[in-house]
Amino acid sequence: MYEHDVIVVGAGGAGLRAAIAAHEEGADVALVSKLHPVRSHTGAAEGGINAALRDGDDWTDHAYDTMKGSDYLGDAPAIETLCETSPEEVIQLEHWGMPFSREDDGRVSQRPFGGLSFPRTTYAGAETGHHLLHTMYEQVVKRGIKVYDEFYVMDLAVTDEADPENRECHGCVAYDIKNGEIVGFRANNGVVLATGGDGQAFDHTTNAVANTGDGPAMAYRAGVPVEDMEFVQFHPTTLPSTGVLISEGVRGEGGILYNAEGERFMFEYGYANNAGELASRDVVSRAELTEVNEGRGVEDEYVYLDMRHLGEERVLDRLENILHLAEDFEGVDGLVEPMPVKPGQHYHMGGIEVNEHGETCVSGLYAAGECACVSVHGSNRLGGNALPELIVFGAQAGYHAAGRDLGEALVETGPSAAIEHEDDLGAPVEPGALGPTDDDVAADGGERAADGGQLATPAETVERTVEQQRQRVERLKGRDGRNHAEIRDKLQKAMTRWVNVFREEEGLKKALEIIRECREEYQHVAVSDPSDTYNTDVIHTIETRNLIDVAETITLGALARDEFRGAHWRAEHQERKDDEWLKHTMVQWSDGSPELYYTDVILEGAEKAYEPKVRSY
Amino acid sequence: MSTQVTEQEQTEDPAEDQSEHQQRRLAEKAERREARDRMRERAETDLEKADTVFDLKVFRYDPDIPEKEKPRFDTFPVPFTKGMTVLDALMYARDHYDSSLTFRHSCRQAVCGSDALFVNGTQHLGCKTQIVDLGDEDDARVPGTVRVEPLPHQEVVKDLVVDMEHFYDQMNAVEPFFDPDDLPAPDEEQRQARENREKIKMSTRCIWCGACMSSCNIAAGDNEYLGPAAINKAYRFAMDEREGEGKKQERLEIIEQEHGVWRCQTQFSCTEVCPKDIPLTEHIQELKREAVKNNLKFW
Amino acid sequence: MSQSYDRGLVEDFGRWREFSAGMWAWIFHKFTGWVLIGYLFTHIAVLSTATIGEAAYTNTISGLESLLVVRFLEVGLLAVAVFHILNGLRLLFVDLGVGLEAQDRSFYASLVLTGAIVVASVPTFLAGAI
Amino acid sequence: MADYYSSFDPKGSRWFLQRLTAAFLVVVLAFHFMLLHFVNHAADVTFMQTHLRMQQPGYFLTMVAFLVTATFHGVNGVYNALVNQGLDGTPKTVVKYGLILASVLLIAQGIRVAMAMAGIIIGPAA
Ligand SMILES: Cc1cc2nc3c(=O)[nH]c(=O)nc-3n(C[C@H](O)[C@H](O)[C@H](O)COP(=O)(O)OP(=O)(O)OC[C@H]3O[C@@H](n4cnc5c(N)ncnc54)[C@H](O)[C@@H]3O)c2cc1C
Ligand code: HEM
Ligand code: SF4
Ligand code: F3S
Ligand code: FES
Repeated sequence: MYEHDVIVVGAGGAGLRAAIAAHEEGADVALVSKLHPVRSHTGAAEGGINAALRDGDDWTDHAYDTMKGSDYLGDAPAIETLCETSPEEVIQLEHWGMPFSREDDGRVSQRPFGGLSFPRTTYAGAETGHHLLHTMYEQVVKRGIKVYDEFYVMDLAVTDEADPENRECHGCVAYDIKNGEIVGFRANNGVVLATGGDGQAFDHTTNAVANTGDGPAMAYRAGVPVEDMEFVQFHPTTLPSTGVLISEGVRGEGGILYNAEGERFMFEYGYANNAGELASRDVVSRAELTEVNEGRGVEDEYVYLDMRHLGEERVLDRLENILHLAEDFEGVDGLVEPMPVKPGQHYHMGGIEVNEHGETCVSGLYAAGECACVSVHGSNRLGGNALPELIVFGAQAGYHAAGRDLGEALVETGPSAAIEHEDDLGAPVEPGALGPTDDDVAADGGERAADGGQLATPAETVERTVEQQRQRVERLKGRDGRNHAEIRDKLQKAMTRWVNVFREEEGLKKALEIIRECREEYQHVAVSDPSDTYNTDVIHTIETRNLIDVAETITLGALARDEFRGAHWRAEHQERKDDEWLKHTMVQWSDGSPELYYTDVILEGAEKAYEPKVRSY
Repeated sequence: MSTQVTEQEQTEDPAEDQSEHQQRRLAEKAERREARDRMRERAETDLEKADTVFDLKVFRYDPDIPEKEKPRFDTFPVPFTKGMTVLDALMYARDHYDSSLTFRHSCRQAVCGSDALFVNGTQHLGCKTQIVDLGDEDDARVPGTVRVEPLPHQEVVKDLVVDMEHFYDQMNAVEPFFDPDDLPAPDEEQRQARENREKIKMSTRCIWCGACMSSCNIAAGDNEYLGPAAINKAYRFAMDEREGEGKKQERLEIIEQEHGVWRCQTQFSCTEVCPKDIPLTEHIQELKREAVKNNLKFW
Repeated sequence: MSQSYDRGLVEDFGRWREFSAGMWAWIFHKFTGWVLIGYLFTHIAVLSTATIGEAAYTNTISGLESLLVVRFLEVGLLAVAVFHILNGLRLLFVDLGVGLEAQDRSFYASLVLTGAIVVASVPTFLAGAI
Repeated sequence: MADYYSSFDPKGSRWFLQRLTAAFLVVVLAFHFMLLHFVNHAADVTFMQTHLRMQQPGYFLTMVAFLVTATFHGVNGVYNALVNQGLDGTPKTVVKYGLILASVLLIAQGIRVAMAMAGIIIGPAA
């Protein structure tokens, strides 16, 4: 067993920042990540980091924009922390050497971004995330912070009190990918989850193959509620075969969308008579899918994004990168043919419920980054707001876990914050764990031993979890059964079909049924590669289980919320219902039978109170 | 739940347990067979439907498994679809034929640097390499066979996975972090001229894929040679004017050590294979000149 | 290669190694360099006959030159020297950071030029020997 | 990685000299080839001609410089090539001094020959 003060799970932007913060605070910190840090998906971010740095701009304006963008589902204390701290975090990055793009006077450049009232998005070319990730990893190297790379965290070592708010997290258990050993990590002060996105719940996503929602799934099963899971952002222009993102810049420069009939459908069918192709992400995504669903899609799958008319010179000058992407990942030359595009999952607003210090309701367990939901994005994330979230809340979580006093948190966490419980969701099948089975339980992810928190020492808690996970892997490898890939495929297809941009009650129910089937099939899953060396079959199989849990919470939330807010669109409910729905959806595992409840949205900030208004740009 | 399970098990007498166990094993076996058949069927229908099929010839090796202890090649027929990359083909083979086929991958968009592979005899990122680009221009766009091997000159862990530790060590040897002589106040940015950022821009693009190192004959022969990626990393900082003269001096000393820049024989293969188009040789050469200039000062 | 670690059986197994222009240039340059330094030693040895005496020197030279093999060897030496010079110039430019984008083309150019010069000088070299 | 900070050749001076000598050699070697293969055919070379050329101090000095630079360039090249191939430790030291010795002998002998040619020292048989 390894022992450290603070264990950070995940080494993307959020994890690295948390580790550095904990280290600054004097803690002995270690990063545990299934990928080497520089392979994390933060590296894929292109656009930029929002920070109110300049005269004429103010962090309160940034906060206002963010709240408006969230469609009034963000929590004001969190949003204010984000916007107030972002400038100093950005300057910190600059001091760490991040190669930002520069103005003539040598200062960091900023550009305008959708939904912002001031050009406050700092950037480093079209590869901001890459530079952010590498810059922070460099600082980790400089500080000599211990990194356990290629260690797959399978479960958290959490005690077993009946009430999750009394539980304690003492560490985690990881699978050493190099040699198949299962090792315990004991954390004296805290565990920070920073496992990133979960786009792999969908079959078409801009997310990495490694973005499988392990963090939310593990925390969820440990009793931590997941918040606002129904809010998933879809990007309208991604390449069909890989999901690689084609930046909004193409439409910004005048790119045109056509359907299979060659019609400019944004106008032709009246999706957005004014803005046309430049309407907001959700509108364009929905328009594209409508075209495809009504039979006007190319190969029943995608539409065309055409930039040929912009002329070679202009394209080469401003959109060169796009030409490379289309060529490398789709085999299409954007100068001679239109590029195929379709909407793809892009970002998950929901996640592990935390307060503005990154704490969950389980003591010693923290979360930060895309896997968490501090609720700054509410129902819709503004471009350029995820990266500041990583550094701001990553740092908060790191400091707090290492013992810095950050004062009283204003956001409440845990089931005790519930204002109302959902009793009749009308789910067609019972969600959650399957009934008692034999030792397959171990293979399925293990259950908390019901000792009611009796275990004497934290070390024993970790040991016990190690043992459970060892059995789980043995069982998966020892038996014959199905390949997880099939189940994953089925799950992803169902999510994309029914829980995508368009959500109808019937479809969501259908999805829940399929998810249930996937759960059942998963009971018979097996790993066919017997090797102890670099066994990715084991890892992918476990990830699939996590995806099932995450997909279910997304669908449950989507079914519960019968309104149209931000990224969440419901066929039967076409308006935002502030009277009824100004609240967060929470799903809590409750030892296998998910419970849905709601908590208040906090619109009351330290600076000002935010009044919900119609969101129009 | 788990307590219930143990209760259940306790009530069963051993004989019954035995047969039940066996039954379950059999059921599992049948299921497995079924699953395998289904997988094969899926692949077969795909193959029938496809206009073009090519052979993916993949290097296999696993020190843990007796049958795979001896390196070999496996060939998987893969149905070609438009836009298919080498990584897509590998994933197809893994998900349809053999789930033990092992390779690193994550982002699928050439930013994570996980999947540098040896494809048809050159270093490529799997995700960034279109199958049609491997074809013979005049003949068929889709090649008959695509041969995929792990990066040469690195220890193979399993199948296409190589040990990257050595590469990471070399990267770490050049003090790969920003370390300025002095910093402005905490709320003030350092200034950097645009030209200076332009100068280091290409060098900051490295994604640590290791393709360059694997292609360099010198690095292959001299294990301690820092290698193009690490030298490029040193360049990135040495040329960054924000760091200051003192640190630059230190950096030049690092790259001048025994296994540093002077080892480079300008073979250019690193520059040719770099998926991020970093002019590595140029950067190495510039550092050599910089070092000579710097030393001439003291003559 | 005492320093390189033993990468075991996997390293040798079936992995193609494709040489690109720069690598060939490196190999050829090495080879020609070694030939040249070898020749330098031999050359001085031959010329050392001058310390014995005038006749010895003149006789050795013309004796050697009357052998056809020697003439051919000289052509070889020229080829080697010309390539080493041309590629050496290419390398010098590379060191100065000039023409890095054209490094493969300049290598091919060195080869072609070497060929041309050698062919053109064959008559001169073989003159009188046949 | 302990010896990363040990110094192969501080200042890369040998690298630099290799380039300098190369640049010099381009000129002299071309001159040498021209003179002895094209202007005067090697086959027709006699001691008399050589003697006449060598008597000119400019030519003599050029040839000596040619010898010295070529030796340095060639021997240094060979040494580098061996080091690049992983020559290390005692063998490296042995080779180094071996090569230095060979160079010194070569240059000494070369100069002796040149002087003989110039008629400064007359060989034993003369
Ligand atoms: C294409 C694209 C473009 C984007 N552009 C922008 C933009 O311009 N601006 C912006 O603000 N945001 C952008 N975003 C969003 C933003 O990049 C992400 O939300 C953010 O990078 C997530 O960072 P993270 O640190 O939370 O997670 P990641 O960077 O995804 O890191 C997750 C880490 O967790 C580890 N991990 C996961 N599971 C486990 C496990 N079980 N055990 C151990 N380790 C584990 C992984 O190894 C990895 O190190 C973009 C996103 C995408 C996909
Ligand atoms: C006439 C012009 C010459 C030029 C321009 C030239 C150029 C060069 C250069 C630039 C190198 C360095 C290669 C490197 O380190 O990467 C080199 C190496 C070498 N040169 Fe020359 N050279 C010339 C003549 C000679 C002569 C006359 C000899 C023989 C005496 C010679 C023998 C060598 C040797 C042995 C090497 C080392 C090869 C190796 O790397 O193994 N060169 N040459
Ligand atoms: S320099 Fe290029 S080839 Fe080398 S590791 Fe970096 S990205 Fe890969
Ligand atoms: S391939 Fe190697 S020799 Fe130099 S130019 Fe590149 S590092
Ligand atoms: S999968 Fe990330 S670089 Fe290819």
